[in-house]
Amino acid sequence: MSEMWINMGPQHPMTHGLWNLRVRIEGEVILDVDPEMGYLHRGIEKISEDRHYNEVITLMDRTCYVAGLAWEHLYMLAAEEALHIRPPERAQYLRVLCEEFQRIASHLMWYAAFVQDIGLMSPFLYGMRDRDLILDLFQSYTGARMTYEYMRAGGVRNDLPPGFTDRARKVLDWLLPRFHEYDQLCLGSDIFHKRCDGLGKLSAEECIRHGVTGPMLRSAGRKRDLRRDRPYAVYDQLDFEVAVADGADVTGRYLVRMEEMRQSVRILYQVLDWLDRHPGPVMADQLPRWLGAPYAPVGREGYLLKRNYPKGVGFSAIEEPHGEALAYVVNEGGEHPYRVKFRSPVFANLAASRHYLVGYRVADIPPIMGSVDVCVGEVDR
Amino acid sequence: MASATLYSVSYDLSHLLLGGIASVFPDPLRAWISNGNVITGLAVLIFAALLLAASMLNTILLIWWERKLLGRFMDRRGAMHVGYAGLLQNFADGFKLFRKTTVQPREADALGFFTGPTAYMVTSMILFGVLPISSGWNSGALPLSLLLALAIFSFAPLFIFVSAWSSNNKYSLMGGMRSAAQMIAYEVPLLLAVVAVVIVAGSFDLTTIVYEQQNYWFWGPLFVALVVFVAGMLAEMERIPFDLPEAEAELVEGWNTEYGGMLFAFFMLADYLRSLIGSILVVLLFLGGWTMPSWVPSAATSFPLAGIFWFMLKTYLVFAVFVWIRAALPRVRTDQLLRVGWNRMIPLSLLAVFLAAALVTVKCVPVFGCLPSPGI
Amino acid sequence: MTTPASAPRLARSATQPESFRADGDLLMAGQPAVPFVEIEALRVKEFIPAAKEALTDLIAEQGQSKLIRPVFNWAGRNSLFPLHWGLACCAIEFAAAFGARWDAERFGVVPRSSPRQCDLMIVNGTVTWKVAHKLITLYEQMPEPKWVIAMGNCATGGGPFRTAYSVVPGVDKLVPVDVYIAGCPPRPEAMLDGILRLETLIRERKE
Amino acid sequence: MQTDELERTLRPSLGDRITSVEAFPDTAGRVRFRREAALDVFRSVHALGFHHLSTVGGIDWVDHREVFYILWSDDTRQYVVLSTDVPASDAHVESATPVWPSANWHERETWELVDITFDHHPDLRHLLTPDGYAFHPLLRSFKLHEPEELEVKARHV
Repeated sequence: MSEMWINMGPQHPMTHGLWNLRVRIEGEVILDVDPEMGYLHRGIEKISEDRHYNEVITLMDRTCYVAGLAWEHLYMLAAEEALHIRPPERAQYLRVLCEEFQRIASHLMWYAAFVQDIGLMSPFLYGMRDRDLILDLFQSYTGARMTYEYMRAGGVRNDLPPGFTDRARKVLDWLLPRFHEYDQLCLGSDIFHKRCDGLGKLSAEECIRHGVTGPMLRSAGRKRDLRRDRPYAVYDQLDFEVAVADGADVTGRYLVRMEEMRQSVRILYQVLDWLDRHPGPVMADQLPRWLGAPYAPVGREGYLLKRNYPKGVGFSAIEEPHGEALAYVVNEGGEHPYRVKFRSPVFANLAASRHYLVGYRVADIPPIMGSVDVCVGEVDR
Repeated sequence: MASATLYSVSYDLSHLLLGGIASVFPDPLRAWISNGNVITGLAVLIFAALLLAASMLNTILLIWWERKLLGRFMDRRGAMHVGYAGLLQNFADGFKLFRKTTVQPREADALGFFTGPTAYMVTSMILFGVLPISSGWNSGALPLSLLLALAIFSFAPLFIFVSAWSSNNKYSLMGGMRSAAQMIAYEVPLLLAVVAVVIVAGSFDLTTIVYEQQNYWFWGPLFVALVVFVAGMLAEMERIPFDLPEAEAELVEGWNTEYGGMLFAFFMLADYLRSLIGSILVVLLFLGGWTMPSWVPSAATSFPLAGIFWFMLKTYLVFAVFVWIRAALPRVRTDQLLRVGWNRMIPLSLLAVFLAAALVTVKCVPVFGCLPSPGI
Repeated sequence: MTTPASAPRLARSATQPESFRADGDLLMAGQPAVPFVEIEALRVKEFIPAAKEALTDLIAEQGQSKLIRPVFNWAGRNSLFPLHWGLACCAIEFAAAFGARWDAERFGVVPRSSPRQCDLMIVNGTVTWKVAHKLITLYEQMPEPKWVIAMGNCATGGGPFRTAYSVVPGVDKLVPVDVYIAGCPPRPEAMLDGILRLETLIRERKE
Repeated sequence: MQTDELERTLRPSLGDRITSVEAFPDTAGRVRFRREAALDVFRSVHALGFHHLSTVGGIDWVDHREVFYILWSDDTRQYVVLSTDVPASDAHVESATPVWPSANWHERETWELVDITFDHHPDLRHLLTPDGYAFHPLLRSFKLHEPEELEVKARHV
């Protein structure tokens, strides 16, 4: 067979989203790839310039729809810095609770999609089933399954409902043995190793050259985790390990994500204990009134008060489930943020796709791209 | 067999019909109509119609069986809404596909595009003509029925490739090529595994092979052959872990990407027909067909249509194993599949043949007992 | 029914029974030949489209009959295969509806990856102008009869992104929509409800 | 690494090619440089251990535009922000891809959204917007409309 270009996408079962992977192949060997993005470009950065600070949270949930709370956290850290607000400690613990639960949910979603890519059918259902348990927990205190709008400048919207921590512990107790089952289903199978070992190799140096972060970088043995390296919120008070693997391949990424879920469970037990012992406010007191958070409606006079508010720049970086996410918020004293810039980890991971896809076979594309965990919402924004 | 055979039923029916018709005609015509050959001919036709209906019904039931089983493996329920426990779901699917417009892509080759699926379907259906279902319940007691069955079975890659190539789609083409390569690679070990059975049974006739398993079923002494046969069958049926030609993750829907409507229904039906035939062959060759071991109480084997009952039960259980494999295993890659096929399966199947030859030489195995006849 | 120029002889001769003369003098000068003489062997290239068209027409004609039509309607509404694709957030809830808890397969809803095998397009997410023409292509690739469900606020009217420069404010600007599901994103049970409503719609319209 | 330390390290080699090194929250500091010296600055900062380019972005300040680069060092575990101003009439700057290949897509995005051209970029095509899209949405002059407004406008034209 001679060379040809094939389009994998925008409607293709491999993509898990709306993007197009153009592949040049000869026979079944990949010669070149060219991802084509932008099918889900909704202009979130532009709309943010047209919204009040707390209204941007709505967009954050939809930026990465499998890790909405993590993106809320990211934006809130930057916006609070730009607005010179500091949330109370309990709110920070609640945000860590959200982020870690979201990490498990996102990784379970990844697991469900990834195993389907290599043809394993039933674990898709198992992953979705266990993810639903976490979404139930989210629903019990934020009111929604996927788009939460839970965090606010200055804290979080509401405290946990009574009995939440016990329910959460029950879910965590259920989840831990499930991870073992997942491992048995995947790592216990010879075919899984045949499909995944040594695929999609990208060494640590290459990762850094091309801006690849998150589980892909950690699977190459580099221990970079912003929760550990540059602790934000209350991560410096929590005890956990950074999951790493060697091999820099698909199996390595699988191992890293599985280990991360276990570490998240470990973090969550600590956070739940802390939350049980330390009741307190979840919103900062002296909030500027024009923020309208959490309950007061934003009136016309509120914006007048805004005039003399100090300008500022906010910068935050968190370890999102997919990697290093970064927000840059410019507060120029107006009602709306002057400029909001987000850095999506998947954006950079996808940009490097040429370096981990070329030379493999067409049949290897689904496992490799599955191990990248593409979330198009945050790539296109 | 105490009960009536399918032959006698259809023969009686034919006799009745033709006798009724003949009685209104004057003598020379009546004599011609009530001639034995004409009655036999009509009996064969009735028989074929019955067989076709039975095979279609079983295939549709098999799809239901797979959907429900897969659902249970995946912690859900499968089709529930249409009919009792979703029994009518596949009929709904079939009628719907029948009504849908068949879209022929502009650049597609019309001849291949339409004949491919039809021929695939027809060759799969013909197979039912040679497979015995119970004693006396087969259309043709051919002395070489096993060989004929496998020969027809191996037509499929040709038609798949034709339909894939003529639909003028890159994914279809890749799926078709994979399918052809895979089926050819697994044809050889499959046939060698069958050779092992034939050596022990001493016949190519499926009915004889079943009756050779009176003392012990062949799955025990010919376990290696069974493993090779099941693996080869999985590849021939294109089921996980060998479902590369329609690997959903990379090749959209594989070689039937461009097919919709009735032609897609043909593919779907033919796939499951082949699955059914694969399960039936496993039962016939290794699990004693419709016979049961002697320790089974005679009440369980002597009620009317007992042979068919046990036969269908075994077939559906074998298919359940295939579904179980589908629920539990990932898909392999083309080159790995071919490498396993040529490097592992063929030596294994040669070993199976060797073991079979040894079994025939020794004649008696301590655990299993003796062969009923001296073999070849 | 419009017949192509190359293939109509079969059809035309069948509709002209008056040219058939059965009185014995078959081949007299000036007489039209009997119809089966007129039938020439069709080439395969001509035969397949003609046969296909004749069959399709037959099915369509039969589909109008009182006996068959309810059966087709029942089959059509009970086996809706949606297109397997994910646009945005709603795609995750779309996937969750096929998960263990909601199990959309109970209603015979099985996602297919190829648009040729689908009869239902669930637009599960924000439609941008960049993907608009691909969406229309996919819709056109689906064989008739087909339906569209706009799932979620974005597909219904642009949702929170309706002011954005790149977003189509509602997928009904591109393709005809049968059922709208509200929610951002709709819960899986809302999606199942939308599918059941579409079933009701098909039953009432008697398509 | 503190801001003054950063300045002390960079100033001798770069001289007045950097205009200022100022404090920036949660980072080692913000280095403002002249755009003519972009590649020199990139190389010097890269030599300091900032091997990971997180992102490139642009801000439209109406009278001029700002390009910022956010970098991370695994040694000091700190971010640093580089930024340079370009005039709106002549918005271009040297591409960072020779130093950090990961700048590729970020620069494509900045080019199409903020209208800042990157010289010697290997592959400056549209990334998020469709090919041939004539607007630069993240400029302040680009206003968002309610879709109905657009329809009304189209009807009256």
